[in-house]
Formats: sequence, structure tokens, C-alpha cells
Amino acid sequence: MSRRYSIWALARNALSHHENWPKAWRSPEPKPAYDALIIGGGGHGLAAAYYLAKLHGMTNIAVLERGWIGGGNTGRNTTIVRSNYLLDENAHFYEHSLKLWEGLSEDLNYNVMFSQRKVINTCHTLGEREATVRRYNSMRLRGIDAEFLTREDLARLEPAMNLSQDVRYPIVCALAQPRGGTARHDAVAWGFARGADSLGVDIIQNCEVTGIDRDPVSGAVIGVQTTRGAIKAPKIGIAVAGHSSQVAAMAGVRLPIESHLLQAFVSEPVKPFLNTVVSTGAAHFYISQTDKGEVLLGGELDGYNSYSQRGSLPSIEHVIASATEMFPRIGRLRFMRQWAGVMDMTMDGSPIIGKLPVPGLYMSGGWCYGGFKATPGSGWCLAWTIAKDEPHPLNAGHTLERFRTSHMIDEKGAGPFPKAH
Amino acid sequence: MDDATTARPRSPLAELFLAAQSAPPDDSATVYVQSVPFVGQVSLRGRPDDAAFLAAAQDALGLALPLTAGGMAEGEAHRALWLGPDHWLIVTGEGQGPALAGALKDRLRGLFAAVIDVSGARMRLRLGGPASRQVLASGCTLDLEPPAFPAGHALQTPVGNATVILHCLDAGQGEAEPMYDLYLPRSQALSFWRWLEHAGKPYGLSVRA
Amino acid sequence: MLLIPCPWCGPRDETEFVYGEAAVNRPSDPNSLSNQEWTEHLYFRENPKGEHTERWFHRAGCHRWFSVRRNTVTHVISAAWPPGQEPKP
Amino acid sequence: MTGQDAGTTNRQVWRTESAGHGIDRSQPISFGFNQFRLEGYQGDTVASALLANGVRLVGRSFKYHRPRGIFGIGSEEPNALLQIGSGARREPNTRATVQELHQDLVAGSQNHWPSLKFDLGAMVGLAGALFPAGFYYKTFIANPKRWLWYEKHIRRMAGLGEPPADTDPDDYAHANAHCDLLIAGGGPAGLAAALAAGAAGARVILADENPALGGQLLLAPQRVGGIAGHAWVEQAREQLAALPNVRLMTRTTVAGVYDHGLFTMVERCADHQSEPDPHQPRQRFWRVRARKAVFATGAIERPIAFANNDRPGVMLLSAVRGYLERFGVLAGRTAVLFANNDSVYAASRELVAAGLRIEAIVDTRPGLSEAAAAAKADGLYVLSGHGVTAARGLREVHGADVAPIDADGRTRGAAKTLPCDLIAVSGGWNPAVHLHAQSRGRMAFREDLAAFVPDANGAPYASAGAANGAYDLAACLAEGFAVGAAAANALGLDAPPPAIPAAVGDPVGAAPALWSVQAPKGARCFVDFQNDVTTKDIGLAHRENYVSVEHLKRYTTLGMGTDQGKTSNVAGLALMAAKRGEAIPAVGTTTFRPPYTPFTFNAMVGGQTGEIGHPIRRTAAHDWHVANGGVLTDAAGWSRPMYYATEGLTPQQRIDEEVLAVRNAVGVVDVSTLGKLDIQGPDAAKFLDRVYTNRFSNLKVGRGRYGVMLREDGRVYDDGVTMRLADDHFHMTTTTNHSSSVFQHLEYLLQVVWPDLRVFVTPVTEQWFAAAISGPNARALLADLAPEVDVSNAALPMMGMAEGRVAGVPARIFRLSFSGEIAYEINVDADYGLALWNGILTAGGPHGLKAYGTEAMGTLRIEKGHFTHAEADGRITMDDLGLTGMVSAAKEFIGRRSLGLPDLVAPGRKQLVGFIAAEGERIPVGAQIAALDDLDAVQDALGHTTSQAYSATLGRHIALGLMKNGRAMHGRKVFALSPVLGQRAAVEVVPPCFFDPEGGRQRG
Ligand SMILES: Cc1cc2nc3c(=O)[nH]c(=O)nc-3n(C[C@H](O)[C@H](O)[C@H](O)COP(=O)(O)OP(=O)(O)OC[C@H]3O[C@@H](n4cnc5c(N)ncnc54)[C@H](O)[C@@H]3O)c2cc1C
Ligand SMILES: NC(=O)c1ccc[n+]([C@@H]2O[C@H](COP(=O)([O-])OP(=O)(O)OC[C@H]3O[C@@H](n4cnc5c(N)ncnc54)[C@H](O)[C@@H]3O)[C@@H](O)[C@H]2O)c1
Ligand SMILES: Cc1cc2nc3c(=O)[nH]c(=O)nc-3n(C[C@H](O)[C@H](O)[C@H](O)COP(=O)(O)O)c2cc1C
Ligand SMILES: [Zn+2]
Repeated sequence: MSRRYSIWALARNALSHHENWPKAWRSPEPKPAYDALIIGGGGHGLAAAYYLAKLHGMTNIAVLERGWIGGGNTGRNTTIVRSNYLLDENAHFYEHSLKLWEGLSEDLNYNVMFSQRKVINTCHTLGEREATVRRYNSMRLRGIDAEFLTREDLARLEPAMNLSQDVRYPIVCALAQPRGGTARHDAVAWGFARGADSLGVDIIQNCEVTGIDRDPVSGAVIGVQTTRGAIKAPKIGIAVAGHSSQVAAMAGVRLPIESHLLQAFVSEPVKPFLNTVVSTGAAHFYISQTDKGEVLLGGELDGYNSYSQRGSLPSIEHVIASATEMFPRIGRLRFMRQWAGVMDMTMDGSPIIGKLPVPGLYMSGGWCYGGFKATPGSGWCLAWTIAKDEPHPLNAGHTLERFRTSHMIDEKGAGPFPKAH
Repeated sequence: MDDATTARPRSPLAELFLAAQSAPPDDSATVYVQSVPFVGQVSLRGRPDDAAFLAAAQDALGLALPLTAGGMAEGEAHRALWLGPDHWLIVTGEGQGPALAGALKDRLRGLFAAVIDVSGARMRLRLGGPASRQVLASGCTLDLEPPAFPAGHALQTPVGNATVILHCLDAGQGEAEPMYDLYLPRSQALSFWRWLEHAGKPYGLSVRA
Repeated sequence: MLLIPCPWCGPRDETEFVYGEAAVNRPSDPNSLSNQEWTEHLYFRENPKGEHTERWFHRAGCHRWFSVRRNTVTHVISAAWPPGQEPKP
Repeated sequence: MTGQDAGTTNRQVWRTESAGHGIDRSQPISFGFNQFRLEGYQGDTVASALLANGVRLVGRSFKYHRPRGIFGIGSEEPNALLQIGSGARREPNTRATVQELHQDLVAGSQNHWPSLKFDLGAMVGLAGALFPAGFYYKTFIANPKRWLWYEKHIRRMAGLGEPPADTDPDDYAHANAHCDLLIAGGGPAGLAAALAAGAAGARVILADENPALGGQLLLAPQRVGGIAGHAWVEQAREQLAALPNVRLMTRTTVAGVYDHGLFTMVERCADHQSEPDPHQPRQRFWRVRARKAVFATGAIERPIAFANNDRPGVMLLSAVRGYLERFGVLAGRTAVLFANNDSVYAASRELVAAGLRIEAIVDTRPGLSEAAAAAKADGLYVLSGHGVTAARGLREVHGADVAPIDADGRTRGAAKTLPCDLIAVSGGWNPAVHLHAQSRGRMAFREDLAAFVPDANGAPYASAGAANGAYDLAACLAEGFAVGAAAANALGLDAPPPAIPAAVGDPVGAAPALWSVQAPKGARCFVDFQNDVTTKDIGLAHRENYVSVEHLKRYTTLGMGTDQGKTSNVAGLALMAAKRGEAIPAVGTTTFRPPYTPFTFNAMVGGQTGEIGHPIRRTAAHDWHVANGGVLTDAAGWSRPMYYATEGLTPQQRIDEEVLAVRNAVGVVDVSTLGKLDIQGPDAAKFLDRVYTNRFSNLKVGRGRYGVMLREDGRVYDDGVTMRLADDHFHMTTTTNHSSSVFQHLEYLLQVVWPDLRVFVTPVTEQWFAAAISGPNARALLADLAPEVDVSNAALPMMGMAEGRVAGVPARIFRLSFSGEIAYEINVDADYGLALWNGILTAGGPHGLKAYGTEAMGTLRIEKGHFTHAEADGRITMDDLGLTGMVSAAKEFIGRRSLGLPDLVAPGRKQLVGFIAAEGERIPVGAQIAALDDLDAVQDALGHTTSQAYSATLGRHIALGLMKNGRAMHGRKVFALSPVLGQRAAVEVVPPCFFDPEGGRQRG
């Protein structure tokens, strides 16, 4: 039976009680050696493997995942996809990523439910309006879609929004990226995994990398130690998000990264009443409603280094207080589950995608809260960099070396304080 | 026009307490607030390991500065509240801030110390009644029950939506009702009042002039 | 929600504090450092998974900065001490 | 008989004559369900009342829209989710089993169209074969435009209930508490723990989510201390209530376990009332810091899956029992009891006694246990080694197919159909380990119970009773007393030896692992009722390699519903373990997360919205601003007037007036919001030298200086004027935005970096009210206001200061200027702020004084080219701002080391410039600067504007901005574009100061 997914395949399989579906990806034993290894089976690692195989012909490669694929931040984010960045390096990179998203379901033959339902940024003071308009104007000059929304527009788009001027932070206006939206987070990991697997990539779960082996003379990487034995490879890409510091340290590399806690939570599911993704700078939260009906909310970092992956109270209390003010109707919905992810926060809030100062070692990390939207772009750029041993122009600015020259890609201007980005 | 007598101080909650003057007392209330306006307040800084400073301060104030968190010392004319290891709030009579600051400055001249009249920086609100502790606790993460927060204890902590200095006058054991002084940042007094109104609603909150 | 033992005030709720950052010490003579060394100080961090020494500021209390040793996985705090002193459990 | 037919008039046909100690038959309550008016009693839940009225079909399922009834009796309920209330009080997805009945309660079923009985959505169910787990991932694979269209329709099908129609009218509250011991659960184990610790004098909080204490003792007839279980509960309650150190809380769920002994609880204060008392909160959110905790949360009975096991009329056995015991309701007329353990035999006796006809007891275990033999001897039809393979019926059960099965649930013979309207199932129990797991406790698997129990090793808190795997009543009590006493002892208290009462509970035998009975091909056996996850879905997930329990969960959505899998998770992972050929513990559990049961967002908000949640800071003159037309804005938490509105003038006209008043006469502005720090000590000057780029140690007493601080990375951080009051005493101002962060920064430097410096920094922002008067007439006005002060240019020059009475108020007068005019900042004790302000206004009339707001202030500073945080956006250096002259080369200061880093001296950085619009053109806000005058072109930006204004002084629109190599661009004609607003302007690049660049006016 064909491995392709479609409504027809589904109908055919229904006749056989769905007993003939093949594995979405295999679970092979690791081989002793590969041409390249990707550490980290999140969206980024899987995407890198997929593009390496598909675009660069490197199919004798493996993704090594400590736990289950997609169980890191890929599986715990608020799924917002957008490309509304101010600074050059970021704007071009994220726009490239957004374009990849637009073809992703078809490319992977896996519905990642990429829903371009519009991402709205509300503004609550004139100063905020000015800064946001500036950012969206910069997008338009770069050819990226962006629009201004009046309060009347908002009333039409989000009838549940409180547009009264009688609240603590009344809404002045909003800006939006119509092509922004959400995607089904798990499907992204699974779709890339299935795609990569079908091109011959080995996806190896429950395989934690515990060491990186280097040639004593050249210093170049030669392989890794894992909980499932040693594996050799001349090229290694790291895509482990919150664990970037630990894995890079295995090769003696220090990073300008701290790991912080970011939380999200969902309400019980209800019938759809939120249509877009809304985020706000003033009150620091973002909200959308999933296709299953839960209201999905996230906010700021908890503010101290943490690997706990466990939710706490103060930050979600703020989020929910602000969110009920903007969307009073959610107040009587119920809080159903909270969780957290370990964010790889860099000193300037922008990622590092490129070569590390060890021959054969590459990384994509430092995604801060923005890495889900970057998934295809990050994988694409990491794959390019690994295959060609040099960065693509899209990620040429996102080097580790920029921290040596103080070339900060600092969207917020917050300075070298990871928790502030 | 530049007659000193025309310039009158004004409390940030002036309106509220003026209104209370004309309203009949509410007997069903189990919490009350009372304004104790314009108390003189002086910020005093000095190092706790500086014996000369401590002695001079004691001499000037007629009380020994408390040296641990939560500490409060009461003299004839003033109170000293511990704010930090090198920081005290000296509370004195209405309108007496500048005079006390002057006297302290004189007495501490030549020592490493800082004296600032901060009478306008915080307003004092007195909160009392049988439910007063519950109302405070609804917005305060400290343990306010007597062994942990006895009468005479004072410290700075967030209550509701403001960071206040909280001073327990009476822990309300036995027959007595609990009573607290709160020193509120002036600019936030009205917002704090709105919080207090909400927190006190289930208990009945009344204003005493 | 953390309960942070301020060396002066005792345990207080996390919300009373401001998190500073990892307890890195400012080099006493920055001008003697190479760019490499200075940017190392500015931007690069150990980021341990486990015991972490960091600084907190008691914003809503005694206005003191102090050091805390906290496990970044379990959040268990094993020590807190004033600047310039030795860790006290 | 279907409930809907019976319900039109109240007959409570399924209420028994006697049993039901939880209801008060003397207090009937009338309530609505869909279009029916029904009656129940005080003490009922909606579920017990519906059952009493014979109503079985209460909702439709999430995905397949299958008819669903009431399954459980507590917060574990996966099925009976109703919409309670209407309009703004409408609350979707409320468990009928938890919601207490009150007069005129309105309940409605959800997730169907057009009606509960005839739901077109059920077509999905009929075509169910097309909708296996993960079906969306395999279909509608399309470009995003088409997906958006599909999605719109798909979304409508999901989501269960409707969100409330409007803002919640009810009030909510917060509470904080501290205790020695928090006990979650008030069943026998929890009560025993409270008795032990309470007697020892520990501060105890005991919370139970039910309206009454007692747990399972209320739901099955058991005996404690020689009396009925519920009577013993009442005794224990009275004993505990008499202890001042014990707080008993019912209707209170322990929802979450957090770090360092923090627990959250949600108290439902008014959900059992028709409408909350207007002064009381509907719900209260508790944060409890506890030194110790005991989880006595009981165990949750688990079902065994069989075909169509989701039909209304299939229920948990303990629930059926509980409805009888507590509410006097029989959940059916003729039942098949289906179990793998002995609790079924005790239950059968009670049910028979109450008049239920038991068609058969189907016991999966081969052979007869003692209890089974006894039941058989009593004449009950016991089928051992059998299983129910399928439920018959559509909208409710009307039969059970029963067949012999083996230990794995495979059928071993033909099925026969037994007529019945109730199938009560018990597959054993799972300890409610949720709170233990939330606290990072590990889990151990007990083979005898086929269940996960808390692993006491390394666990931060104790578990007791059924939550700990102790199902026997006597063991529950003993464990409760033991952990209560142990907690008290650990706290240094003396716990008296407990008097453990004798107890007679149910016989508890082992419940062998049996999760599902083999079903005919094509039939559906539900594991997760709420999310419609069947055994086949689990098989499919396995087949497709979603074999990790976490993948299983996410691929099938098992356990992701509002019940978070309370009755389904363990079965789901056990079935996956079987497929994988591994032991259950090897497969593991998914992660338990807060909350234990969902609670309203508004409970967590606790009314802390608006100004209560985000306080507003007001200056002493606030009321004047409001009374005089001030249009307010938020500035770092402060409320400030942007301008003073006047009838007949547009805002811009009004701002122009304010600006021109300053340029031509005099204006006054409230500048109290600036951060102010008092800096004293012998090393104060030295300290400022290290903090600012320029020098302060050589500043004369009585004079001020403007300073800029950098971040350690060399970027501009904050700026302001600092006055030297005495040799060792300075008054520093910071920007409004950074006032608290600058204070922290300075304290950091003093306490951590340079502890040897003898300096005290004290925040005094709150102490000072400050008004700035500026304009050519400012000096004359000040002379009127402060006759004792010599205000001449010689005595009070630019950056000078004086002390004296202003408008009768003792004041510090600083002469400094943001507007470029002669200006004085008058600082007074904030209590006298309004007096000063009024004094200025009164005296100002003859001088042409006008009050101005932040907009005019902004315009004035843009005309002068002063930067604010709009320009110094955190990426900008002193050189970018053209302020290299302020950077002392001769001293060390924070940020200096970074100034030489390559990026800070790289060519092509953006530099501060001015833009002046062509006559009649208007510079849009937030504009990009570009070479082409085309709003739609893709082009490189040359820079951007940072702030702009109409300058009434110049009669032109002007802006400040940052431009690549800006200082070399003066004179260039470029365009300021705002594509999103559809606005543009031709502008010329000019130096950033537009007015009086030599500064003669302010010095004059
Ligand atoms: C609450 C929250 C909300 C967010 N919201 C958004 C959003 O709305 N939009 C957005 O764009 N981004 C968002 N993000 C960020 C986004 O989720 C991440 O940046 C992105 O998913 C990172 O993907 P990844 O593949 O790099 O990392 P991950 O998905 O975390 O994958 C890394 C993998 O590496 C594995 N690993 C770690 N160490 C090892 C080792 N030694 N050996 C082998 N494997 C290892 C981990 O187990 C993990 O599976 C959010 C994040 C969180 C936590
Ligand atoms: N026959 C059997 O096989 C069997 C099996 C298990 C239990 N039981 C019986 O159940 C009883 C067990 O006693 P127990 O005290 O351990 O449990 P219990 O079930 O009697 O009491 C637990 C209580 O905790 C409450 N609760 C659960 N989670 C909560 C939370 N997060 N917050 C607040 N309240 C919460 C429940 O609503 C319940 O009232 C005994 O009577 C025992 O005989 C019998
Ligand atoms: C976009 C999104 C939607 C989610 N929706 C649900 C949901 O409907 N029900 C649920 O129980 N959990 C939901 N979760 C949370 C997951 O159950 C889980 O908590 C999260 O993936 C983190 O994993 P962990 O809690 O196992 O650590 C959702 C998570 C995400 C990222
Ligand atoms: Zn402290």
C-alpha cells in the first residue's frame, strides 16, 4: 500500500479497519557510523535532517533524540508562526521560514494544519503604536505583508475583544500580519520525521548524546557517545534548544545562552469564538484558540534560569488577569492544564545558526520564544550549513562570533540580559 | 499670595476621608480604615556595624535602632521601623518631619549617615477590626498570624497592589481586635484603596474619618 | 513559586524579588582584558543544569542584593548569602 | 424508558423510598434541563437529580457526537458535561456530577445540532471509520488557503460547550494561608490524619472538593467505630471543628502543587447557590504555603472497555452504589454488574435491597471467590470467567452481551444477550496520585492492584489511604492516623497515640489487570470517553509507531480532555504496553500537571483586573489635570496628561497652543514622574564618576550637570540631570521608565561591585512633587512666586539651584531646561504638590501661563533634538547620538570597556539626525526613510524616524530619526514612508536640533 496520505488512502484503509497503515517512521537500531548526525529530535533537528536528505542528498544520516521526538519545546509551544521582525537578519530569515511553511503540508504530504488566520499585535499607548507601526512599516519595505487595524477592524475580526476605553490598558489600534497564524505543533515534528524517514534518515529515539568525540590532532568532531553506544560521524549538528549549553559543552564550546522557563496553558475546549492570534506588548500575553477548541495562552518567561519544565504561578497569573481583561468572555472558562518549556535564551534574543569553533560541529539554537515559527527555516539553513560547511546568506549574520564583536541582533534593545528578551 | 498659611498639605485620599466625615458609621463592618495623615517621616541610613552612628542615632531619637528584620522600636516621640540592614524609617508627629530631619542631621554630622525627610513619600492608613488580618492576608504572602507576625512587628512587603510598610499594632489575641498601620507609596494610594475596597467587600469595610 | 531566603528578611515569596543573573563577578580592571576576555564576561555563561549561583535583589523588602545557590532542575535552594561572604546553607 | 419522555413532569421515578443520607427530602428544588422542568432535593447534584428523574441521555461526545450519559459520581466524570446557567453566567463543560443542585438552576446538554436526540453531528460517528486517530494529519493536505477553508468548518464541530455570552458578572477573591500541614482529601484517611495532627496542635488545613467531608464513606455503607460511616464522619468533623488550629474546607479542590511548599486551592463559595450574595465571591483562589502535606485523595474506579461501552446506562459500579447510598437514586431498573474484584458483591446486596433487579454478576475472574460464592448462594446469577463484550442499545442501554473470556479479555465462547438498562462496571481502582506526581514524586507499580501508587522514596509529601494503594478501610484509617502523627512529630509537636476506630469496609481483593474485552471487528470500545479514543485508536497509534505513551497521548488525544484522563490514562497506557509486549511500568505514565480538576480563569484572576491589578500612579496634581481637561496616558505606570483638551480646538491645535505658550510666554508641566534618587556619602562623587560617562566630581556645590549612563555593553541606558546639594550629597533624576531599574543597578554596584564605596542611595521619587515652568516669562513668574529667592541670572544661572519658598511652600528650585527656554524645576514635598501647582497657576495668569502636557513637552524636546528612549532604543551608542563629547577619556565608568568593541566602532552605524518635512507635508508616525517615493516598492530602508511632531514654532512637521551614516547625510532629500498607514512625506535630512542650536534662549 502506498505510503502517501490522502482522503482516498484514508477511505481505502477504512475498509481494512485501518490495519494496514505503515509506520510513520521506522525505529531502527543505530548504525555504527553515519555521514552526519543531528542531535535533537525536535522540529529543528528533524527539519534539518529532512532538508539534508532532500536538498543536499545526504541520506546516510541520523537524528538522535534523548526521549521521544517532538517532546521538547516543539511539543509545548503556543504554535504562533509569523515573520514580523524589525532587524534585517531576522526579517529575512523568518520570512524565508514563513514561505517554507506555506508549502510544508504538501511538501511533507502531512497536514501540519498551518492556519494563516492572521497574527494581531494590539497597541495600548501612542508610544506603542508608533514603535509597532515602525516595525510593520519596515516589513512592508522588505515586501512582507503587514496591515494596520483600527478598532473598528478589530471589532469585526475579534468580536469577543473588549474595545472599551474604560479598561486599564485600552486598545488604541493594532497591527497585523495576515499571513501569520498557527500550526499543529506535534504534526510538524511527526511530518518532518516521516518525511526524513522516507528519504532514508534514521530517527533514533531514547538515545541521549552524552559526549562528543574529537580528533586529538585536528580537534574536529569524529562522533558521539550516546546511551545507545558510540556513533561515528564527521559532521554533527546540534539542535537541542534548552540543552544547547550542555551539548555544546561536550565539545568544549561555551555559549552566550541561558535556559529559562516559559509557560503556556489551555482552557477547556469550547466552541470557536476567537478567530485570529492576538498578542499584546503592554500586557505581555498571546492568545489563540486551537482547532479542538481550547483557548491557548502564553506570556513572559518566569525570569530565572531553569530546566524544570514545570509551570509556576506568578507569570500565568499575570497572563490570565490581562487576558480576561481583553477577552472578558474567557473569564468563566476553566483552566485545564499548564506546562512549561526550557527556552534557549541568547544574550541578544536572536538565534545562533551556523558553524561552531570546532571543525565539523554546527548548531541551531538560541531560539528564545520564537523558534517554532523558525522550524522549517532553521532546518533548511542548518542543513545548508552542514552540507556546504558554510552558512547560507540567510543565516550568515546569526553566528556565534557576533558575540565577540558585540554585533547584537537585539530586536528589543534589552541588552545582554537573556530574561529580558 | 506667598503667605505660608495658604499652603496646605493634601492627602492623596483626602476626598475619601472627607466623605467619611459626613457618613453615618457602619456598624456591620468588620474592617475599618482610618487615615492618620501627614505623619512626619524621616529616612535614616547608616551602617549597623558603625557604633558611633548607632549611639548618635539613639541619642538623637531616644530609642535604640532595631537591627533585625521586622524590628520596631518605640521612644517617647518617635518610632523607628527597620527597612533594611542600613535603613530605618523614623515616624514622628504630624508635620514634624523636617524638624526631626534637621535635628538628626545635626547630630549625625561627620558620621557616615544619610537623613532625608520623606514625610510626603508615604501616607499612613490604619486598618483594624476583627477581619482586618484576613483582608490583608488576601493580598499578602507573609504569614500574618501572631507567632509569625506579632504586635510590634513591622516590615516592608507587597500587600495587594502596592509595596507597603506593614506595622502590626495589635495582633488581636484574646478579646482584642487586630490593628495595623500601613505606609503606602503616595502615588499609589488611590489604587491601593481600590484594591482594599475589593478585598474588604466580603467582610464589610468602613471608613473612619 | 519560589520561596527565597533573603539573608536579612528570611524566606519571602518570589514575587518580592528581582532576579539579577548568574553570579558572575565584574572584572576589577576591564581595560586589562582582551576583547575575547571581555566579551566572554559580557555574554558567555555556564548555564548549568543543576547547581547554579545567582543573584537576587529584594525589591519589595530590604533592597539588598544577595547570592543564592539554587538547583535549576529541582529549584531547591541550598544556600543564600550576602555579597562578599561565604555561602551559608 | 428514556428520560426525555419521563421528564416533562417531575416524578423522580428513580428515587428510592428511603436511602440517601445526603439529601433533604423536605426541601424540593425545581430546575431546568434542556426544555424540561424537573425536580430534585436539596443535597442533590445535577447528576443525581437527573438520574432521579430517569434522565440518562445528557450529552454528545466530542468527536463522534455519540449519545452519552452519566458515568461517574465525582470530578472523574468524563461524559456528563453540561452547560450551566445562561447569558453571561453560562458555564460550559460543567460536570453534572459535581455541580450541586440549586433552585432554578438551568442545565443544558451541549455539542449537538439541532437537538440532543437528533444530532446531525452524529453523521461523523456513522462515518467514523473515516475518522481514526490522526485523521487530520492524513487529509486536507493542501495549500494554506484551502486549509483555512476546511478548518473553518472543522472547527465548528469541535469544542463542546459555548463560551459565556458576555463579561462574567460575578466576583472572585484571592486568599493566602500558611499551615503546618495541608491535607488534600477528607475521606477516612484524610480525616484520620487531621485528627492526629490536629490533636498535636499542628496548624492544619484539610480540604475536600466535595460539599461534605467523608469521601467514600458517604458513598457506600461502611461502619467505623461501631456506627455508620457517615455518622462517624460527622463525629470526626465536630471534633475537628472544635480545634482552633484546624481549618476544614469543603467545596475546595487542591488544584496544584508548586515549588517550596506552595499549593493552590479553589474554593467554590457560591456555585451551590442560585446567585452569589452580592458581597461574597463566587469562588476564592487560595495560595497555601504548607510545611508538610498529606495526599489522601482516594482512588478512582476504572472501567473495563467493551463494545459500545459509552452508551448511557453504562456506569462505574461505585457511582451506581454512591447514587443509591447518598442520594437515594437507583441508576436503573435491571442491571448487569461487571467486575474483576469483590466490591461488586457488597454492592449487589445494597442494590438488590433497594429494589434493583440484577440480571447477572459478570465476574472476569475464573472460579468463585468467597464473596462470589456467598452471592451465588443468595440466589444471584454469577457468571465467573465471563466478560461483557458489548452493550446493546443506541441512546441508552437495553442489553449486555456476555461471553466467557480468558485472562486477557479474549472471548472464549459465544456471547448471549442479557436484557438490562444498566451496566455497572468495576475494573479495579487507580490511586489518585495526581498531587503526588505534581510534587515530583515518583511512581511505583503494584502488580497486585495493577495500579501505579506513590513511591515514598524521595517523595516530598506523604500519601495515605486509597491514594497510597491502601484500599481497605481499616488500613486507610490507620495510615491516616500514622501520617498525621508523623507530620506533627516531624514539626516538633507531640502527637498523642491515636485511637484508631474499628472499621468494617468492603472486602478488597486483588483486581487483576484487565483493561478491555475483545470486541467484534468494527465495534468501538471506548477508553477515553471524552475525547472518543477507542482501543482501535490505540492499536493504530501502535501500528504507525506512535508508541511512546506521550506520542500515544498526542496522536489520539487520550487523556487530554477536561477530565485529563482520570478514568482512562492507565488503561490507555496498559493497552499500549500490551501491544508493545512490555510491562506497564516500562511504558510509564504521561506527566500529571496542574490543575487536578479544571477551575475558572476568573478564580485565578480573583478580581485583580483594571486598576486593582495594575495600579495607577498619580501625582499630587492629578485631580487638577483631570478637572482641567487633561487627556491621560500611561507612562511606566503613571497617569500623565498628554494635553489639556479645550472645547472647540482639535488636539493638535491645543498642543500647538501649549507649545507656543512655552516659546512665547511661559508654560508649566508636571514632571513628578521622573525618577529621583538621593545619593549621599563621602564617596558619592566618585561613585557618580563611575556611573556616568562624564565627570561629576568636579561639579560645584549648588550646580547640576546632565549625565548619561551606559550599560556594561556600551549602549546608552539612561540619562538625567544630577544636582550637587553638598560635597557629599547629590539629587539624581532618572527617566520615568527606568527609575526603579536604575536604583537596582546602583545598589548592585554599591553592594556587589564596589562595597568599599561609602554611599547611600535612597529612592525619593514619591517624596517630591515637581513642576517645571519654562518660557521667556518663567523668571518673572518665579520672581512673583518666590519673593525670598534671588532669581537673577547671576544668582540662579542655567544648571544652578536655590532653596526657598515657592507659593509659600518650601522648595528646591533647579534651573534646567528640556524645552530650550529659561526653565525652573520646582520640587516640593508631595503633600504640598497641589498647593504649589495651584499657586503657580494663580500667579501665572498675568505672565500668559498655560499648563502643558507630555505631547507639547515632546514637541519642544524634538525641536531641541533631545533624545529619549525612542531614540536610545537599547542599540544606540553615545557616538550614534553625537554625544562623544560627553564621554570622558580620562576616567573609568560602566560601559567604557565595550566602547571599543568592533561593532560599536564599525562604519555605517545609524546616527541621530533630524528630518524636516517639505512645506505642508506631514511626517507619518513610525516612518521608514527611503530613497524612492513609493509606498509599495520593496526597497532598502536608509533609516527610520523615532519621534515626530508638528512644530508650531517652525510651522513644519519635523522628526528625529536614525539613519545609516546620518551625519554625512545632512541636506539629503529623502522620503518618510508609512506603507501600513498609506502615508508619506518628502523630508530633508538635517542636524537633530531644529531650534536655537546655540542654546542662547535657555541661558538667557
Ligand atoms: C511555552 C512556549 C511557548 C512558545 N511559543 C512559541 C510560539 O508561539 N511561536 C514560536 O515560534 N515559538 C514558540 N516557542 C519556542 C519554540 O517552541 C521553540 O523555539 C522550538 O520549538 C524549538 O524547537 P527545537 O527543535 O529547537 O527544540 P526542541 O523541540 O526542544 O527539541 C530539542 C530536542 O533535543 C533533545 N535533546 C536535548 N538534549 C539532548 C541530548 N543530549 N541528546 C539527544 N537529544 C537531546 C530534546 O529531548 C528535544 O526533543 C515557545 C516555547 C515555549 C516553551
Ligand atoms: N472496595 C474497594 O476495593 C475500594 C478501593 C478503593 C477505596 N475504597 C474505599 O475508599 C475509601 C478510601 O478512603 P480515603 O480516605 O483514602 O479516600 P476517599 O476516596 O474516601 O476520600 C478522598 C477524598 O478526597 C477528595 N479529593 C480527591 N482529590 C482531591 C483534591 N485534589 N482536592 C480536594 N479533595 C480531593 C475526594 O473528593 C474524596 O472526598 C475507603 O472507604 C475504602 O474502603 C474501597
Ligand atoms: C498547542 C497545544 C495545545 C494543547 N492542548 C492540550 C489539550 O487540549 N489538552 C491537554 O491535556 N493538554 C494540551 N496541551 C498540553 C500537553 O498536554 C502537554 O502538557 C504539553 O505538550 C507539555 O508536555 P508535558 O506536560 O507532558 O510536559 C497542549 C499543548 C500545546 C502545545
Ligand atoms: Zn530582604
